[in-house]
Amino acid sequence: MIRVQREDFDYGKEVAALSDGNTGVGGVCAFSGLVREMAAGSEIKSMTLEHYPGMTEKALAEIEAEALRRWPLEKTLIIHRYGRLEPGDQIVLVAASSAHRDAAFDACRFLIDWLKTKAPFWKLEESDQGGQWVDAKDSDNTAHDRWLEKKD
Amino acid sequence: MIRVQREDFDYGKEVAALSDGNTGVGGVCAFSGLVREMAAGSEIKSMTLEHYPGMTEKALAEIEAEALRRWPLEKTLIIHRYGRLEPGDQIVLVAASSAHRDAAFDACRFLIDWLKTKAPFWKLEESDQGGQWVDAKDSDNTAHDRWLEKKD
Amino acid sequence: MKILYFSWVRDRIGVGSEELNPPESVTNVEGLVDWLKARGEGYQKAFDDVTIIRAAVNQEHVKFNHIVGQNDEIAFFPPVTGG
Amino acid sequence: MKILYFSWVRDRIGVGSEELNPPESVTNVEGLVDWLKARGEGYQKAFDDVTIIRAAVNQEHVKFNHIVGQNDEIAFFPPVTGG
Repeated sequence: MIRVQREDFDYGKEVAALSDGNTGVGGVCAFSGLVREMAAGSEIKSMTLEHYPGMTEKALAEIEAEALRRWPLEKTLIIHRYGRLEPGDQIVLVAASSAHRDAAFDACRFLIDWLKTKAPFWKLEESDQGGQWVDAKDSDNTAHDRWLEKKD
Repeated sequence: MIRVQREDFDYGKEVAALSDGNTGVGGVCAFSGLVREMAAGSEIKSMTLEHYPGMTEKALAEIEAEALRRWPLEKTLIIHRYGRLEPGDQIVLVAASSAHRDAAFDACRFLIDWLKTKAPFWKLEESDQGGQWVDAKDSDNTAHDRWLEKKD
Repeated sequence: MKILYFSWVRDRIGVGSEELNPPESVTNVEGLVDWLKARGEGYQKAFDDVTIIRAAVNQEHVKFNHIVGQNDEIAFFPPVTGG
Repeated sequence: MKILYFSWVRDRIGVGSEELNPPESVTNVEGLVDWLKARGEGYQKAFDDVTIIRAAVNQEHVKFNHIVGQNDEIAFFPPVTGG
């Protein structure tokens, strides 16, 4: 399931839904991203997430479909927030449930790695020094590339 | 934190505690293991987890300490239940919070991988065919070994 | 042609989206960027370094040689940073 | 010497723990296993295939050549399967 929303989410309830009533689930892996107070040495007052409505949903749905194609999963979940957030606020939740723990772990990491380089979000951090758009990280591209399938 | 207990646990509340009030946390990775209904082709009525009181706590504390030594983490958590469980019940929860997502993911997976081969638990599955002790899996040893540090 | 701008690309151009009718000589993303840069200083600043500009056509990531037509929705933005 | 048995090792021996005083010739885990096997059929069945028996001395995993003494707590069990 994919959700793009301004509102906060209930982490425990959302993750529980990945196994509830499904006794074929042996493991659930979840990752949540939060707004940090310090970034590049300065104290962040807020982080505003901008996104591209329509394309975001499309990109997340494609990433989810790819995870379901690659691993034997029961359920997957991506929730991504947009709008103005403060330090400590939840930004994103990705999760995967499976009969097997390796599949749950790999799929969960894949979801967040690809989301970071494919979903159209941009972050504006506000500190005492004013607003600053966050640059994409090279390490995110490296993380993305580790899931590229080798071509024959 | 380490907990070995008969009682169930509140997944959402436990994982929230890994970031609550700590705005240095950028990501939390959590893995929960549940009792599956089918195992080796037969339907499981219950799974009874036996453990070695004293040694279990010691083993889990050592694994947690090793994770904290290897990765820059904010907090870690291992909760492991024992006693009689039914399909769908939660068995174990491991989680790690960090400024960085790679550290959170790696530490979380390390915790569950080493727990499986080092913590003294044994599982008795009950089906229509009676009780059956679950054999350790070779794949668990492989998962354990991927975290061995290379010696010079 | 609907054109969208996000993040600092929008900040520099000053609008989030606009309807434009580039000439027929504009056939791909690269040509569209060149045509936009001629429209004013904001566009010039936004597209000054195209190595840090990404494009989407009809909500799919594309390369700059991707063909564009009158009915397409085209977006320009810096590398994405979700999660 | 306190000796503990878990899982099917306990099932076969019939008790979960016992206090025993092996002779001084028993100096390590391997020697203790040999001495236990002579105590009866349950022990013999439990330790029939030592490749699938693991041991802990004072709550630490050890190999079979690990030294044991009168004041040690020794446990025998199949490979663990937590998680």
